[in-house]
Amino acid sequence: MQITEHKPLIVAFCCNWCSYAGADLAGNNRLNYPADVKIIRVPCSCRVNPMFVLRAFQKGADGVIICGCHPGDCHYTSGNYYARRRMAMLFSMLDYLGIERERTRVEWVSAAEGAKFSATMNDFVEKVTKLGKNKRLEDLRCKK
Amino acid sequence: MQKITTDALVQKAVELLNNNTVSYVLGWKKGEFDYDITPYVFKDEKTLKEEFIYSDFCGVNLSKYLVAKTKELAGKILVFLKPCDTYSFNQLLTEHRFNREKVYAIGIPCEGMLDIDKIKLNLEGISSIVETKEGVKVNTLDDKTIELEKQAILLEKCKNCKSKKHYAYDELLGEEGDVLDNNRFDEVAKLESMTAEERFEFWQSQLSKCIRCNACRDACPACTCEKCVFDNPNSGIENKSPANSFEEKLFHIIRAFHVAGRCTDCGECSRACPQNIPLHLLNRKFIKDINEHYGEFQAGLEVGQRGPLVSYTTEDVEPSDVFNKGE
Amino acid sequence: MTNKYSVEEIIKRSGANPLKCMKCGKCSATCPAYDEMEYHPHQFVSMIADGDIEALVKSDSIYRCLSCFACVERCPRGVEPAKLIEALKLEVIRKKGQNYLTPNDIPNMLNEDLPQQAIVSAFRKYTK
Amino acid sequence: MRKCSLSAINSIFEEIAKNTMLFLPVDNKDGKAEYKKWQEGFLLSEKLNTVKSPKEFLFPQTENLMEFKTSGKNIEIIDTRTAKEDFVVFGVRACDAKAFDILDKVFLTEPRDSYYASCREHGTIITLACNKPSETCFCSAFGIDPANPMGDVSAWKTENEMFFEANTEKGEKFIELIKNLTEKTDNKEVKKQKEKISNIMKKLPLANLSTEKFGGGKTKELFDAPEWAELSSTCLGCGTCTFVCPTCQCYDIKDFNTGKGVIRFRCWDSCMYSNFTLMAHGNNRNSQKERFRQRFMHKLVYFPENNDGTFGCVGCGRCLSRCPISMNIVKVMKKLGGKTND
Amino acid sequence: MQRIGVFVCWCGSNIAGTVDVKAVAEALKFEPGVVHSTDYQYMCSQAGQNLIKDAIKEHNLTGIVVCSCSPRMHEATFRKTAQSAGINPYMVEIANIREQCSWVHKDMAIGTEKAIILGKAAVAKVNLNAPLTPGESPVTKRALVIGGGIAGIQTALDIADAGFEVDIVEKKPTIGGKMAQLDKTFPTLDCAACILTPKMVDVAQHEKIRIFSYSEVESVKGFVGNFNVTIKKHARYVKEDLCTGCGACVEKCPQKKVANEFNLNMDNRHAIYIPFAQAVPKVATIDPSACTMLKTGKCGVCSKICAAGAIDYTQKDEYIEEKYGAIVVATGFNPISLEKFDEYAYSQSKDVITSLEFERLTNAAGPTAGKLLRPSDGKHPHKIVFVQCVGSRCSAGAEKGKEYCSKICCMYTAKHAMLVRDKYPDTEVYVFYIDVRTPGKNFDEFYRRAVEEYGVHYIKGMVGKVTPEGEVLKVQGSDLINNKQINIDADLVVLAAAIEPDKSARPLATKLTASMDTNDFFTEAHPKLRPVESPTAGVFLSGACQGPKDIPETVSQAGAAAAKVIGLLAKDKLLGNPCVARSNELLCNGCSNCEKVCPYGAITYIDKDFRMPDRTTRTRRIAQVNPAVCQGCGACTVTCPSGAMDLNGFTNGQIMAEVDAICK
Repeated sequence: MQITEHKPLIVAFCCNWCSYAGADLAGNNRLNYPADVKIIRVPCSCRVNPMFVLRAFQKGADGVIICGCHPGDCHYTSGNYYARRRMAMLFSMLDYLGIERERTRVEWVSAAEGAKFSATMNDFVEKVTKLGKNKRLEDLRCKK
Repeated sequence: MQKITTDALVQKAVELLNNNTVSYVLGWKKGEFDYDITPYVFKDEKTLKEEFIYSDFCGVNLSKYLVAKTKELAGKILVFLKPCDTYSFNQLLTEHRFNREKVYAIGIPCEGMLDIDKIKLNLEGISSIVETKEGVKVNTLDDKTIELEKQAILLEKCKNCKSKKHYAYDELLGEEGDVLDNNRFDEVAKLESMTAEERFEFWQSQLSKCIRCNACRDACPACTCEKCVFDNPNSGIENKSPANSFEEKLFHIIRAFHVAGRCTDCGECSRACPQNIPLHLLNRKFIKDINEHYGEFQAGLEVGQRGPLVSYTTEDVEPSDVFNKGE
Repeated sequence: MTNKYSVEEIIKRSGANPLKCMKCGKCSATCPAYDEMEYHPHQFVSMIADGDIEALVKSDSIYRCLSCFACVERCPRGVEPAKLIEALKLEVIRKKGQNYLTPNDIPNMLNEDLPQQAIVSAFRKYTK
Repeated sequence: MRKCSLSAINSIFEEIAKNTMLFLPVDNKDGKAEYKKWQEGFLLSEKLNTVKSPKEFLFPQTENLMEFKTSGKNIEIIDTRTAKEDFVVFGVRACDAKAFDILDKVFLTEPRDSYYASCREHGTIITLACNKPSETCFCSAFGIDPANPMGDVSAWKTENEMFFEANTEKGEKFIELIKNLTEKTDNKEVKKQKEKISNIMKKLPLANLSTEKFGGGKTKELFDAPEWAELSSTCLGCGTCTFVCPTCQCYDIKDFNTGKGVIRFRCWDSCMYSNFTLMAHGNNRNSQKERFRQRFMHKLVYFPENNDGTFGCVGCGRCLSRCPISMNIVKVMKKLGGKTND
Repeated sequence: MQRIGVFVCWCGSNIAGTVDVKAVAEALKFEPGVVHSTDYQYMCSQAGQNLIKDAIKEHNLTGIVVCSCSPRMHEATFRKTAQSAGINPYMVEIANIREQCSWVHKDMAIGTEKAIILGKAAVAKVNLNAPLTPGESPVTKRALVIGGGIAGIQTALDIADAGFEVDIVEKKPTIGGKMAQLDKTFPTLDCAACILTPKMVDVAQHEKIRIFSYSEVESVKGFVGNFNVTIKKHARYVKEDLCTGCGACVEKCPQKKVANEFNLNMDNRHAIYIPFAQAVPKVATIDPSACTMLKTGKCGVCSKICAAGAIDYTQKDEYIEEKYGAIVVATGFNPISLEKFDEYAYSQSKDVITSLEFERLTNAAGPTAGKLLRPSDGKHPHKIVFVQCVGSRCSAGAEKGKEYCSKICCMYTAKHAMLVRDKYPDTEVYVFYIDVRTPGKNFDEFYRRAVEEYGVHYIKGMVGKVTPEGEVLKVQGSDLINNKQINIDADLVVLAAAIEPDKSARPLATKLTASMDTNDFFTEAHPKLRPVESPTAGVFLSGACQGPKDIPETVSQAGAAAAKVIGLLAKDKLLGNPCVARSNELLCNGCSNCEKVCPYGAITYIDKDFRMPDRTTRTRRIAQVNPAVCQGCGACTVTCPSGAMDLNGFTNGQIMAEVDAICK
């Protein structure tokens, strides 16, 4: 019998000014990370609505990561501070509902941190792969 | 503490109505039985005298009605507020949801409201309920009498009352109480200390009861959106029924998130739920997290407060560190 | 008897943080017992921060601190040197298994100008 | 008529469950009754009735109708219906059984609702007389006798025994199935039990609730009644009453894009909702007063008008106990029914 | 329904090496809305762009998806391409299949699969794109400078010289600020007055500059290009237009015992006063807290003496409303209060003074006419101890003092020490320092001269205690290099007090909705790249209100702020970023939470009448976004529970469509 490892689907929300540029830098430096990571560009990490995170899980994502400028470096001065509170609260709530903690993450990646972006994604994909399929926050209708 | 009587409230209301201080009285109206009390807008002395009631079954928080009623009605409205209702009152004012000028608020004491559901767990077929010192005496249709202790039949929200102190009123009737020590986060802490599997099982079994009647939302004084995202076909997440366990969670997570930092923990959600889902445990989780990570915060303590999710400090905890407890 | 002292333990016990020091020397500028000491308050902090405390442990300087807390009061960085030295002293006394001061030493020290309270407090300080 | 001792009831359940799914009210963790699929060890609840009505068995809250798939610019329509299994619902009260008749009138008249019909065909309803009607019961106002529940099989419980009588062909089959576990009997015991029940019924506080002022043809008198404004003035607009109601049958049809296709499904809707029957121009009932009025006018006037006088309410009392602000059809009937027409 | 064209770029082999571009173009052909899909070697080349333009015309395209390099690279290019072919530039979306696909994945199959998904996401987004047009707003060609110190003066002059009108609001009776109080300036030792006062005269005489002295900003409304400011002009009881500044009234004023704040209360002035000889405007001011006439109604000497008839005891505070296109904050600094620093005996001894007091003591126009005399007894000091970092570099949350380095103290202390040794070679000068920080042109050389040429004793260490004993000040300090405690019997102790933003800055920041850090310094729009702009559009920062600065730095920042203002005022219209938030007024319930998270103060509320479906009219409070101020971060969109706030270009619907496409 052949066992195929579950290929996770990761949605990464990256702020335009730091993390998206950091992802570009990872590309420039050819720092590989799994193709399971798909990036969505948002102006700022504070643009990420909990609705988007849940939507991703509903439609079949196995992990969601939000990347923004380092605290203090937000292009809009304070966006990532709000994002930090919101996501801390949201992820804590998901944890409270018994959803695996490793499926969600917030990471601060600057435009200069291509290496960090790549390393973060490698690590995140690995952790989510280990968890296997997202059973606790899935919408079976989308899994056919 | 001297219990405030219906008569005292009626007398006050009639006085204010007759001297034209107010044109309407938002209060509670007697029902068919002793327990099915309905919020009601009284307009005249006669109805007030005949039908107004303030009893142990007046759990409904009247604050939210002010949003609609102050817009709908032309004159000033007298509203009776129990201590916990005053938090909602302030929070609504903070969010400019009604015009304070149009309201005359009277703070009234509350000794904890009763849950008819809990009474009915003990018996079916009630002919009357009489309040006693220790609780209630219930007479049944088959002519039996059962005595029940108050503590056992309190509404969920009253079991862990946070305050007997009023934070907003124009006038206070009866004695002012104090903020109480309470254990309202114990149940949250208990859940936190479980394993993720256990928590998942717990919430799965609770939320699967949801019939999406929206009673929690519609009773919630923090849910005063002109149009809820779940009712708005353009919002992208509109839905009318929980098609599966995901949608059950989606609704309750988003709702809890939307009221996070604004929820005063008035407990109306759990009281309104026809399926007895302990929804307050979701809101309390947020309140507990906020208290622990961003400093003690009680929504509705005063008008104009800045909520914890619309403020920040540069030293805030990282989302990954919020998890570093339990398990 | 081990003569290894855990600097981490000392720092933890003191509740102070020597890394906050900006080496301004105000502690030593303030210290009324400065001239009695071989190593001075700013050196205490620096030596503990560097983990280089052998010389300090052997030195009598640690018993010269009056615990007047002037250095704590004046330090602009909130380093609290006196607390560090207090913690170190306690560690030394414990490790050596002997008190720096015994009841027998007291009569020789008595001095009319010395308030009794000081003796009691010193006794408490130098004794396990 | 057949009977068995109460101690044998479990073996009857076992026998039914061998062949088909069996649902019956059992006590849940909250101390309330709830219809559940029977498993070994489940006991029939002693409670008067369940929080949710059994209409779900015929008309589920969410029901997939079909699926679409697109490939390129083509749309493929897929019928996702699978063969329904037979099932038995045991312990349905007289009011809820009557509610099935009302649902039948809606779904089984032309155009026939094939989804509903299929559930109806596969289901056998075994009713159980109410030994202890409660203060919230007012089924008698609608001509329902809790001592004489209908359904495919009627059942009565006495102190020690359970009695069964078939009303339909399906019912006969059921009786046949449990033949070996029951014995033939006369209806003396049952008669006694019925008397007991009707004595209680007479004493109920809502025993004299009158429907006189309601029914077909009363639209003109009631539609513009000023009482609607105050009755609805504190209604929250939630859907609790409609969703616990055994006769509310409105639904919405919606599409869900799974990413791999589109599922078209229907789900319960509530006339209390502001987005009920939302149309391109907006809503035809804009205020909570209008929505509130619609619900009760439908049950008390429009429905009987179109269905030979049958009211759309069965007096089960669920809305009385579940409404978060305790507003309900009884209060509406009393307020409007007390009005003199001149 | 959109008509979308998809253009897949090879980027030579950069993309085509790992992604089967033909397969991508083929796969995307069947996505909803796509009517044309093709590939090309270099889409950003002229030929590639022409390919897009032609396709737009040929296929009547309404939306464009370019699968290519990062949008940070060529989004602007392709937007221009689209625009030149007649479709709205915001109908273009880029799928980043180079940096985030071909360059990070090696396997062709995997790369191609991901590229298709990224392409689908972009198509899904474009399907929901709407044409966006940047908003326009007019610009009032006048600037307001708040603060009339060297920062404000320089900014005003630079803006005015470019031909724009400038108003300076100064809360003191004269402009000049701290620099007017200084004696000499480092590192060149020019006299401060000699270089400052000509600039003050320039300001006074500049036809484009108005000075509102003795005035404060009362309120600020509006936004970039269109501020409405109310200025409160305090009553000075002297008609500015009549007063000639002759000073006769000052001489005759019988109330002579008023502490002279200009000399830091080291001497007295009269109740009617001109702060200093070169004051601008040179107009007398009556101090209402000291004037007998104003307090009791008896006196009137100045009125009698004034030949010009300028005295007016009935003057009232005046409010002036003016429109501005830009606002420059130049509110400056003050030394912190040293009352809590008991160890230095500042409150106990008159001979322990701050460095600014020392400036006045050595200033020829100061209370001692420039002679260095002890404040206590007027004797010449022979031993002076300077203490640096008094209240600077303290730990966070300290009861007294500031966490930051005040930056200017090292240099002015070197200057003071040098000046003393120069004028009075018989005086011993000691400087206690923690570090000597001299980054700046000719700064370290200056400090070394103090040590090497003037023989100032620099002691690495800190003063622990100053005890006044008779005529001397016993200074106990540490000398860390020699590892000893030293005691000096000093005649004068000079404390280099930390500096802090002026107290008026905090309320002003609130009025401007400009943000501040925990120390009350104004925050920059970006700490490195936009250091003279505040995050609030149209508000600029000049001088020490943004952080401690010396004069050369202040002047250069003042010039930079002026350049930014000129750049703004030179425009007739402001074109906004169209990707801004918008509020759906039918959904908004006016809860004010979005306003709280907006870093730019772009959201305001109005009461608006709505005709309800039941034909009644209801007034509701609703949010409005000022598109000229909004920068499009989206913080408000998530705060809004009803989804009334959405962000153009990144709408909830667009982002969810991308999520859906990716998760398909």
